[in-house]
Amino acid sequence: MTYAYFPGCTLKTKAVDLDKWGRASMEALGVTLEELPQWQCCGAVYPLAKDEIATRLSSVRALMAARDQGRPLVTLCSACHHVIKRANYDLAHDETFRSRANAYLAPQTPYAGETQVLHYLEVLRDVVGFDNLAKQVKNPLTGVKIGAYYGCLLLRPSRQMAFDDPENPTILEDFLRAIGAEPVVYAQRNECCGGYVTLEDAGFARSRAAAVADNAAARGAQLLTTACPLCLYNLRQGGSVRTVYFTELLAQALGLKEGQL
Amino acid sequence: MQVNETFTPTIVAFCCNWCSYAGADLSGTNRLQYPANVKIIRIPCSCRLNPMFILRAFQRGADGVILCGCHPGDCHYTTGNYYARRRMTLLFSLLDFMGIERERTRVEWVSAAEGAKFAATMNDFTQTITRLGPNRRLEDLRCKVE
Amino acid sequence: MQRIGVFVCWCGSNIAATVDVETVAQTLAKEPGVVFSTDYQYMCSQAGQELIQEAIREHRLTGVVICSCSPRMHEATFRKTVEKAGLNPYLLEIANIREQCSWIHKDKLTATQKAVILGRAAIAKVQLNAPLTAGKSPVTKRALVIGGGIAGIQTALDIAEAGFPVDIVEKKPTIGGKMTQIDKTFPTLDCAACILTPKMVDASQNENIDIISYAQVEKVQGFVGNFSVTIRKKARYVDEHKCTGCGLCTEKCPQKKVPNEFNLGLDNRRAIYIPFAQAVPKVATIDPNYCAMLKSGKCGVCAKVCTAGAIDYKQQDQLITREYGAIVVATGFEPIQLDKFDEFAYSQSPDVVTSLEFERLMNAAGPTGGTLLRPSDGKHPHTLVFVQCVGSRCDGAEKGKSYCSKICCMYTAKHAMLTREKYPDTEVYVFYIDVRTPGKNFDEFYRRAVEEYGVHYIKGMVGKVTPQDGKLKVQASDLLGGRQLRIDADMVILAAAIEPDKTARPLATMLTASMDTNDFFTEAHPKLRPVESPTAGIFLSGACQGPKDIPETVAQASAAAAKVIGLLVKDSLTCNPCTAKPDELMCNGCSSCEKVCPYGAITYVDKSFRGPNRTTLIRRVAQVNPAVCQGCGACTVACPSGAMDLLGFSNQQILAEVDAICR
Amino acid sequence: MQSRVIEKAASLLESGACTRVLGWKAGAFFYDVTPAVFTCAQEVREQMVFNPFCGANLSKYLIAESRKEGRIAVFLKPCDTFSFVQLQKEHRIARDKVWAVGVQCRGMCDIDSLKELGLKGVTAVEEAEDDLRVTTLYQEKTISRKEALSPRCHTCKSRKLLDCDELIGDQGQDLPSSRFAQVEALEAMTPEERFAFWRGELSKCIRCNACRNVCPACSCEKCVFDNPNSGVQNKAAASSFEENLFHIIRAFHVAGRCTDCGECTRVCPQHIPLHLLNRKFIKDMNEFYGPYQAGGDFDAKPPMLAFTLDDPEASIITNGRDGQ
Amino acid sequence: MTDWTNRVQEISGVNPRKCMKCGKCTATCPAYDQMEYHPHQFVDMVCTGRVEELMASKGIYTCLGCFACVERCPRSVEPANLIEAVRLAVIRQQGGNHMKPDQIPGLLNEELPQQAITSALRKYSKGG
Repeated sequence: MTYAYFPGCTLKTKAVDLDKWGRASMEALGVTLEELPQWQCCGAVYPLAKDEIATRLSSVRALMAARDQGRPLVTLCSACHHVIKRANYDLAHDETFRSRANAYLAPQTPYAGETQVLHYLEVLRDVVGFDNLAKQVKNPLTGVKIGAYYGCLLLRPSRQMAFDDPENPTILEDFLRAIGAEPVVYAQRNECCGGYVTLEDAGFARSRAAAVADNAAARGAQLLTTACPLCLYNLRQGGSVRTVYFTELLAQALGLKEGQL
Repeated sequence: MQVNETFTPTIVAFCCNWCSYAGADLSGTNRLQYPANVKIIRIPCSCRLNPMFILRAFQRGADGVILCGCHPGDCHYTTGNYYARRRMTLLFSLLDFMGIERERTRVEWVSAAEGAKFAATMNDFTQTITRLGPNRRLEDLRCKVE
Repeated sequence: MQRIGVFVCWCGSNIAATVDVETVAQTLAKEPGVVFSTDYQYMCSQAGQELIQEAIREHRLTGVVICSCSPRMHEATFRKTVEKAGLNPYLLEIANIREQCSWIHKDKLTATQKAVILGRAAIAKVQLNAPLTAGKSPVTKRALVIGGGIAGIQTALDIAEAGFPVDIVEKKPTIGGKMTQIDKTFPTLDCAACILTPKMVDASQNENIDIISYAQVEKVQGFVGNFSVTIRKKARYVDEHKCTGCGLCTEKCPQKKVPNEFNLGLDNRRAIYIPFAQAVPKVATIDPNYCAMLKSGKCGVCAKVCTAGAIDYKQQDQLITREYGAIVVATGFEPIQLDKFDEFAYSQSPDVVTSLEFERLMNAAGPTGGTLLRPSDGKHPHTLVFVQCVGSRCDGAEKGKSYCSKICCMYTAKHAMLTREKYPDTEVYVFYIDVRTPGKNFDEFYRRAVEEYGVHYIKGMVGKVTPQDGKLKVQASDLLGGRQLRIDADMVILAAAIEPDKTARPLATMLTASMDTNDFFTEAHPKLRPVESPTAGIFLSGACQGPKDIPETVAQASAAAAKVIGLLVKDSLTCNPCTAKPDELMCNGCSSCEKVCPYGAITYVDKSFRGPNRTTLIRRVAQVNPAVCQGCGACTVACPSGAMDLLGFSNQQILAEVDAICR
Repeated sequence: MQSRVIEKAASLLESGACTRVLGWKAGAFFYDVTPAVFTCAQEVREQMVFNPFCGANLSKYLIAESRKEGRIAVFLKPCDTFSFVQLQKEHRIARDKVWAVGVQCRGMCDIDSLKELGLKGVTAVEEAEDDLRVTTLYQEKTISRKEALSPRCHTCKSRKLLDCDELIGDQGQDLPSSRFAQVEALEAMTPEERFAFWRGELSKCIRCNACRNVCPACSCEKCVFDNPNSGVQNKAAASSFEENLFHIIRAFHVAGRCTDCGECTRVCPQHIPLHLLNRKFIKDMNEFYGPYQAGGDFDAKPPMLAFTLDDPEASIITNGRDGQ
Repeated sequence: MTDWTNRVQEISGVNPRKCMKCGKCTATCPAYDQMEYHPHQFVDMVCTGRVEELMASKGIYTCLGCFACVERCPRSVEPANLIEAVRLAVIRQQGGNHMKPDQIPGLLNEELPQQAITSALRKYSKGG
């Protein structure tokens, strides 16, 4: 099965590791991710204002392109996933937005949220299957205690994101188990890392990241993993525990990436 | 189809006594508005609705007919609405097969607690019928009462 | 020729403000057959009823149409009214111009026009009404109570006290319900067991009460006065009559790791068990999910130690069918699952508990012997945080329950007070949205918790609980203090919303009793008939109807019993005369009607008919038992020849209404 | 075949096994065969026929005939036996008063089919294996039997002879049938096209009641349309009548009971394809509630008198190209 | 004179009257200490027409957009949407931008992902 892949801007620059190992691993697992031609920035934040149309349009373009290819749209960056998934939800549920977006972009076939938007992790879980993944692991991360850091954007608001239980998610823990690691469940895994406020108030952002990392460390985590470049940045700036992208762990477990933990 | 601004459809709503008629009462008790075009006929159970009544309503100038009954599983008489469901499903399918607008007939399950659903259903149904315009297809050519 | 009287009610301003009642009366006066038409302020009042009766006599009316509120409200009233004036009560029709007209329309012209049409439909129908006489059906003088909690026990005791036999069906191995798990009761703080267990014993010893425990209702047939109920009594693999309740087997059973549901899984029991010391009936039960003998045929310890020879591994489920005149639903409640609220870390830390679990942790018969200890490490907790309204008062089903669970404010005050009383070294915080304590001596109780016991009541909510370093880091708001609080707590106690027991929904279907969207049973009238279900002969007791505390539950239980007694003292009931009636001349005897009748009211006889040329033809024709027929009308549509019609809702009557509306 | 049928009928009367025989006899024209009751062997030998024009389904007559004194023998073609079973399920026929002789059938012919082949002034038709020898005023011609079949026999669903006391000819099997093709073709039209089709057809109705009178399912003691209490009594005598209502209600009343014998369409003097209404019901019931053949057996519960908890809702209906 | 109260409700699509004043939003807010007015007060102030005071508050720029208040609100009020709407009411005005592109270079460091810059610009200015 081939999926339309939306990498997003950060994955082309600062978060190359998230992208590179993500692609390599999927290929090794027999799933083809084909980068959407001429994708544009997702917009980075989902506009909460009901009257903002233009800022949601680049997501709509990506969604329409995937629809035209007849493929589900896969994202890897949490922020891109959040924005695109919610824009798609609006297209399916908000008639005003739907008609205005269609009027603006004037596609050949009107678009009403038909594209299935999947996060990379969902493909791992539902297409590859964690059982199947476990079978393909060459270098299991046996004994490594890893705290999964979900952050906010993958989970909330759960009504729109419909990704996992927003208060007690399990997908990353199940993933960690599949690659042989020992997941550490800690309460702060779905609390904010400090987000974009890091630009204006780095100190505050660091204190947020520290609270997350400290809680994880206190519960025994030796390593944190995340799907979001901004979370990774904040945790590296303010946290006391080493943080890596989950695709790096995946690639390592599959024997694609050298490295030690 | 042209939307006729002055067209006010006649709509007959058959309501079972135990759930939907009580639901209609509740929407009244809660002062939830729905168009006056809707006139309710009380029947003991949705299974009392004879297709004859529906056809006769259309013959006599109704533009839409809706049947409301207890939700499946909640029939006061245990099983009545299950029979009603089969009968109406087949009847509506036949009407559709004869080219009569599918949207002129509807079945909706409304419980005694669903006053809001009753009002919303009637508002929606009236809108649909208004959009469809006057019933022409189910009037029998040879029995027009002038 | 019909002589019809039309009576238009103002209902004060309820109708008259939106419907021009005078115009309605005048317009309807011109309808064919109408000889009298008037309007009046309150038709249902004494004066209004007299007005109707006078008109019936003066104008020799053959039919009456009342344009008023819903027939569900006053049809019965007006039937009596016309009957007293000598008219058959079924020669009356009501046009609903309040709930279905004046209350839903604002424009007076529109509402008036609609009222006229509704009046016309009623006139058209009443023209075809026939006088009907209600038949009688006998009453089985035995009641069934479903659920053996405090509600069911109280109802059963009261019915039994009045001299009627009553059966309690309880799905658990013992009666007693939720109250057995409660430590103390508010607002008096007497021990729940001390007031409940004597009632349980009373019930078991009362000659009129038969307790069918470890059993569930499987099938319900019939109708008020004449229910036939099939009960599945599950195999407990112990002969109830032989078991002495000595409990030796429960000590010797080698399977020790069975989560003990009585203590909500806070400790373990054996595979053969007696739920608690005061269980009724006090007999052991084998849990087939854990018993090695039942699973693999290897063990048999309990049979070896049982001197009474009560163990029976071959026991089967038993089906009991009994006849009842009335059924009381007392299925109670359950606290909700908390998986949607893991911001409180319920799944992450054993020290986050529900209030019911807290009851067990405080109870002398509980897993800690009545000493409050943290489940995680068995240490004495110093800081306790209570969170109210967990899952109650939510917007929409995906968030939680929309209603207030009603009992949480009081039991939380009780928990806080008892904790402070027993352990003065503790700090106790209660986070509340509102404290709701209507009830006798309730607010005084809550104030004592604050004023005398020093419980910190904080207006605000807990936002996040983070288990870390042996503590529960509670982040919360103090809205009146204008602070965000961060408390290092030892325990967090969640006041989980309550919901109806899961067995209630399928039971409601079997009973054809209606439920609201929250799965609480609906009462026949929210104010005036609070313990009856709209389905005749089905009564409601306790929390199955809505959240209730113990005093309220007991009050409602006795009220339900009074209603049941009122039914069972009657020798017969007046039937609904609006039953199906076949026209034998048209009946084919094809059995279509019989196949759709839910009551088995239709039978067939071979009957002689006069054929052509003085011959006699014998034909099979349908007969309806009017005492059994409930008047749904399923048969009338199944009948291909239209031989089956429904009295009171005949084909012609309904068609006349259709014509009147569509004309 | 004809001789075997006549011999059988005569011998049943002669032996006293039956007092009457229900069969067919020729009418004014040879193709104008009508049902008839014979009371003696001589009558049978003189008048009884069994030829490719014996399309009439005799089951319905058994309702009245089986009530009379003595046993009656009846000759039933496969499709007639479905009606025979269905009527028994409805307690309409006293089975012990009937001696049912199953006659295997290779499809019945229709004079209109012959006319469509350009054969005018037909005076006789003789069977010869798979062919028919047709004599007209002008010529003699041999045609394939297939070409002359009545339209309903092209989509024959079964050659099974159900519940017979004896058979003439072999027992048959269910056949693969494309009987729903026409229904499907209509379903595929737009609602406007369908409406035009049915208005065109039903407006031809003269309310002669032939469809009702021939239908084995329309065998009510007194038809709802003749019942003054039904509110829909016969309007044939009036200047106006309700052709939609009549045909819809008729189809609804026989839904789940109609065996799809096709008699209604065969007898319609206006050639309205009435069986399509019944077939639509049959097709829907098969699709919504599982396959069911009225009169196919004695046990299966008719779909209109049964339900399941998860039956589809009325809102599922979407025929062909309508919908949004 | 702009009717900010209505404007803010329109932009956000939030009905502040659904709030039952439980304070869970404030309890859960990670940016509590940075804010002058806290989420439940936001809702209340929109309800009571005190939007201009909110517009003047610096707290509107410290909302992390983490949606914890939205997720955990028992009444589905969505305080974060209100805060964003108040912020937009400010920055959509002439010269209302909270952050200007020329401020950015001074805030950058080697590791900072551009996602952060784009987000901040989107949140703080109408240019986006």
